[in-house]
Amino acid sequence: MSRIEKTFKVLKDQNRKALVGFLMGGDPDMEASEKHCREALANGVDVLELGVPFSDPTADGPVIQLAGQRSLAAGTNVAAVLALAKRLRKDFETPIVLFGYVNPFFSYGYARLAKEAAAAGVDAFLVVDLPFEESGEFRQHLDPLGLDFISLVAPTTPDNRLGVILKAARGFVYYIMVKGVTGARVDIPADVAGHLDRLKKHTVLPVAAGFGVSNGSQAKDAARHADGVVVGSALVRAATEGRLAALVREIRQSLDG
Amino acid sequence: MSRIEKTFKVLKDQNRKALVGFLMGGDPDMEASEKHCREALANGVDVLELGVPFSDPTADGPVIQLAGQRSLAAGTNVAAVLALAKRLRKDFETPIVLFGYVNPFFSYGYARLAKEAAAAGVDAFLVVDLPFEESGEFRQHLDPLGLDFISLVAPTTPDNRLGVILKAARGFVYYIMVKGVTGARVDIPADVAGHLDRLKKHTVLPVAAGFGVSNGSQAKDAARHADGVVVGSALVRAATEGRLAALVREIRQSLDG
Amino acid sequence: MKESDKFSAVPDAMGHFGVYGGRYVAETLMPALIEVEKAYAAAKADPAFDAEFRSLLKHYVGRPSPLYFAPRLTEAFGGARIYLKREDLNHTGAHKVNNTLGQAILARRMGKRKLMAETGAGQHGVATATVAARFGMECDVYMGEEDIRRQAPNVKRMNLLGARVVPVSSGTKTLKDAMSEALRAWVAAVEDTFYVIGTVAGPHPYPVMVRDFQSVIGVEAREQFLEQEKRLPEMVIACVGGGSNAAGMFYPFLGDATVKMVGVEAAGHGISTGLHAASIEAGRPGVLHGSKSYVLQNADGQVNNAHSISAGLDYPGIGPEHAWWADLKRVEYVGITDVEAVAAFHELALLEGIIPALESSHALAEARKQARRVGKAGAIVVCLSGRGDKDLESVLEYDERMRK
Amino acid sequence: MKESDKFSAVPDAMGHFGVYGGRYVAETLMPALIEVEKAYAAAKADPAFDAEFRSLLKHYVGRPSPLYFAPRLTEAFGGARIYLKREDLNHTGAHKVNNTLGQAILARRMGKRKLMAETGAGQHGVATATVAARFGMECDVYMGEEDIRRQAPNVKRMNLLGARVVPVSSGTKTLKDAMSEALRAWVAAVEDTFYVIGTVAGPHPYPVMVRDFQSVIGVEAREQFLEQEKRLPEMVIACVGGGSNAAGMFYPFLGDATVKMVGVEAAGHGISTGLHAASIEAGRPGVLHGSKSYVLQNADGQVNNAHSISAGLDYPGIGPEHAWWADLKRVEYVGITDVEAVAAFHELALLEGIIPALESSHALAEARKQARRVGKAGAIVVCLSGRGDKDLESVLEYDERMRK
Ligand SMILES: Cc1ncc(COP(=O)(O)O)c(C=O)c1O
Ligand SMILES: Cc1ncc(COP(=O)(O)O)c(C=O)c1O
Repeated sequence: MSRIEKTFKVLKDQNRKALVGFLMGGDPDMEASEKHCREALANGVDVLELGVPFSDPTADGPVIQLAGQRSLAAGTNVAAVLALAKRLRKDFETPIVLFGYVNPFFSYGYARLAKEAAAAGVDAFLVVDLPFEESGEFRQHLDPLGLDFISLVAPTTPDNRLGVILKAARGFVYYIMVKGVTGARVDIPADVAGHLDRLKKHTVLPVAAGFGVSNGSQAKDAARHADGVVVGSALVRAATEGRLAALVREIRQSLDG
Repeated sequence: MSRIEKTFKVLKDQNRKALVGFLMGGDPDMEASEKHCREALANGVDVLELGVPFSDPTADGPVIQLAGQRSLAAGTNVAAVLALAKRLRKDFETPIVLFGYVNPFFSYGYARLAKEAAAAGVDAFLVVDLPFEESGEFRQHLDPLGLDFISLVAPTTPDNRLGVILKAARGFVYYIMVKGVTGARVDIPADVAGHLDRLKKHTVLPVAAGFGVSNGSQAKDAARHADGVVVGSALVRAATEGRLAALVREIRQSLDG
Repeated sequence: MKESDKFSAVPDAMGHFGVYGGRYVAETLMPALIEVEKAYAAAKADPAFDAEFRSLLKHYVGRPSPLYFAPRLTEAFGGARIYLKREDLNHTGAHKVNNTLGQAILARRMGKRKLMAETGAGQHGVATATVAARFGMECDVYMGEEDIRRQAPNVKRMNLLGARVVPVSSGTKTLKDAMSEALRAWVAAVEDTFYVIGTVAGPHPYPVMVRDFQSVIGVEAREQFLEQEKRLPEMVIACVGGGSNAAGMFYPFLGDATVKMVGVEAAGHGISTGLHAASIEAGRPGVLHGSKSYVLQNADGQVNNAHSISAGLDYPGIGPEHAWWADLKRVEYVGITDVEAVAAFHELALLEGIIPALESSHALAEARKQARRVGKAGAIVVCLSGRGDKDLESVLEYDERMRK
Repeated sequence: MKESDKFSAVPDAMGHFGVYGGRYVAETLMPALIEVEKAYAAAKADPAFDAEFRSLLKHYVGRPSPLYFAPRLTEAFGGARIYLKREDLNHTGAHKVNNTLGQAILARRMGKRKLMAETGAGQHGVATATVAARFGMECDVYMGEEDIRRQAPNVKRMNLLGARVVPVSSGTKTLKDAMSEALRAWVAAVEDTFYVIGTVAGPHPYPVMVRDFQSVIGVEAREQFLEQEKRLPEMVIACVGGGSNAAGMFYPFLGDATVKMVGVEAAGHGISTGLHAASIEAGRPGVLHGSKSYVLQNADGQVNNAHSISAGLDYPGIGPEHAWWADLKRVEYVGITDVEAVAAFHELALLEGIIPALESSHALAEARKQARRVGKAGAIVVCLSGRGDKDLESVLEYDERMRK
């Protein structure tokens, strides 16, 4: 059983929701970034999404854009994030998902990337701009090594498409709650429940809902119909402001409470 | 015999050349202008060309343009110049030619203009932008009153055209020595003699050569093949600088010497 | 004489349209004008001249310009169907080039190696500099110092095209003075230089020659309208500065008695304020820049300064043929104010995605007024004489001032 | 498979040109892209769509644009006869409007009430704002703050046309970032908004759709050349930013094996300096803004900033079909530096009286190099993709700097 499967299974057995936390690898530099990751992992993040920075993050809002820019300015690249994952893996069994845009991965070479990621203890990849139709080549390199390719589903995804995407899904499914870029929002959209129910008809995999969750009460709200929530921009901002551990604990408690 | 005829006849009998002097009527105001005219007449001008200012003097160089602007700014119009001519006529028998552009004359009305000009003691009109072809209507009003319409001839005027223009000429003929606008120039063009000889074949009228004469030696040069010279911009400038009488005397002496 | 013959019987041999027109210039220029007249008559009779002119109009200028039915403008005006004759799509952005091209070909035939022109907004200057470059001729453009300041981009264009822009500092330092200065300069350079006049004004043969070169506008518009609507329009409207786009548009329709024609002068701040450029409405016959026509002038026959937000209409005279058409009442001449023109400018941009020249906006504003009168069953053809890129600054500044 | 069939067999159903193209976007946008793809396929099959597109190209845009034989340029280049395809004469002054018009008609068919676009120099923004006004649609144009400063006149034009210019402050604040921001904004507005992409880049179906809309350039040029010279040209040259004017020009000639084709990228200060925009010459395959193609990027796959004096070429990517043509060697891609382009800019203005866009000047500079190689017996067709009024300032500033 993979780390991701195990994590969701354990949580399910405990009737708890997963907290999927995003942090940008190398933001603002590698040392601080590693500290933040360890803080997040130590305080209750169940799955770590570790961002690989990209110069043109077309699906990200200002908070993650700036995190990526800081990281790039500090010289971060794919190899450096792999190394970070490897160091984290030494001390944590938490699943690690590398999160990014396709070009740095493509540029690194899928074959080499898959091999080194597996060796570093990475569990999965989530590539924002690699939709199902274009993901075949990358998956071919991931599958044999037991690395999951996380599928994204949006409120705009129609039923027929859901079926196709979810049939090939691995690990867990990432449900994008809002039509928009990443970034903290005030309200969880009203239609989330309906979409999640619709989604559940097509998959037995756990579903994590994300985009726009910024605090404990929102997390609880979003998690109601899902198996977990993803918190990204809010964690990144909290890390910048030195209150990462506190926020992770707050969300954790809210989810568990 | 008209004043113009008489003037040229007397000069010819004396083997002297005519000095045709131009001053802008009303420049810089009517009082000063009258003083300048009297100075010019008293010091040896044989024919006075009295300028009627126009807003758009397309054949004049900067000196006469500015003179016209000063005159207009002082409120000069056709009636005022006629009145000036009338005052001058009281004390001088010198021929007076009203010199200007057609629009102020046309606007004044040719019939009224001719009548009042004759009454004021004006002898002729020289209208820069009223070439032979367009002059018929104006002439119809001038002829019965014995007012001459002075014809202009240019170095560009071809022979066949010379014939037509000069057949209708009255008083004297104004030969424009240069291709260009009014204004003092350094040299008298080399081809003047040839053009004047050509011209003489078509007319028995006296010929005055003008455009570009600014001092005594140039005047003498220009007058060699003509019956007189026209001096305009140089007089206007001299008037501005308080040396009008001196310049008129210099030219007079040079012409007579 | 048939109605239509009346209009082709003018001008007479001396360039007179009734009492208007003619040749009021210094004798030094007369032979040059006669030379241009003869050369033009010969060119007109020479199929090779026409062939070259047509070919360059097609391949260089981009003619025919479209006759565009403007559905959203029509709807907004609430009456007649509005068609726009798209001179804005010509090379250099206005109708001016039709004429400069014709004159440049003629100048080359005459063996001249240099062109000169006057310009106000710079449109005619650019169009002349353009054809001078095309034919490898030198080019001097006379432009008032005030206009050089106001129309800096067009000065840059002329320089890039290799022309020399000669600053004119006399008088009000605008178009009227630039034309006066150009006439002065021509006197001195008359032997090797062809003076390219930019509108249907000036001494004979310019008014008739420019009208002929610009007639391609009306000839095309008439054919295109017939093709699109299978009949003739009820009305044709064009703005009138010197009157070249209007003359080119109207001339081919003169014989069509059912077609009403309206020439639109710039009424500036309003006729009553004296700050306008409405020569026919508020001027009287006089002589300016070589021909007799309606002129804005004071009681003494001194020419007044014109005023219009549109630099291309900001001229105190008008072509003599227009004066004649006005007296015959074949064409009606009306005034449109700055305010009305600017409103029409915005309206066309917002409704049809076409930014018109401020000059052309005067014609559009008049079309708005006429649309209901003509009615939904009818159609109005408006000459969109140029594009408005040159006018962005003027309009934005104007809007800014109005807001205050 | 015949040579010519090879080129019409792409893209595949997923928008792939060989290994290039495709659809690399967030899942949220995938359904919208599929919707556009289906709507476009339906429109393509509908004669009414084609009829409306053709009619507006003719009456609104002013097509066909002329194919102009440039005699003085030909003489100066000393070799092949040079023909210019005059996209500069189109409404709004460049080829961009061919495409925005097509997309706007499609958007209206799809019931969208709002258009959005990215822009660099502002040409595509103006062309989109224009058609939005024409169809009464709202319009947001995303533009980098740096470009808003540099291209102020185009910002004014867009505002006058009723569009909202949205400043983009991320990254280098130029075109690349404007496009990223536009994609972000589209994610949030995807249901009522049609994203009008300005070149043959972006996710499927944009590259093929934009190429189809722009193909009118090559179709006309081919016909016009056949009519004028009774044969095909030896060479066709076009500049390549994203590659839309080039794709439109080349596509109809692909099957003509004797016609050599050259795409001209901006070599900026020179390839070796790293300050350029030559994606094919100096980039490698990668994914940017939704499709796979040649991309300027560092060793880590981070996209580099492009550099060119010409804002319209200043983009680190290129359309995927070009990448494919380059690999197949059907089209040769070369670089022209800022210096060479500016020289060609001046040369065309001075010799032919046409002020070209700086983008198009790159193609002209390449034509100068190729003219002798092709030889006097041959002919080169150059796509003059736009007019240079927008570039006066840039060129004069550049000249000023060079003089120092
Ligand atoms: C676009 C445009 N329309 C009209 C005019 C007015 O000239 P005309 O009355 O000779 O057509 C001008 C003059 O510059 C112009 O640029
Ligand atoms: C005149 C002109 N030519 C060329 C281009 C480059 O675009 P593309 O390569 O898509 O034709 C632009 C872009 O703005 C342009 O304005």
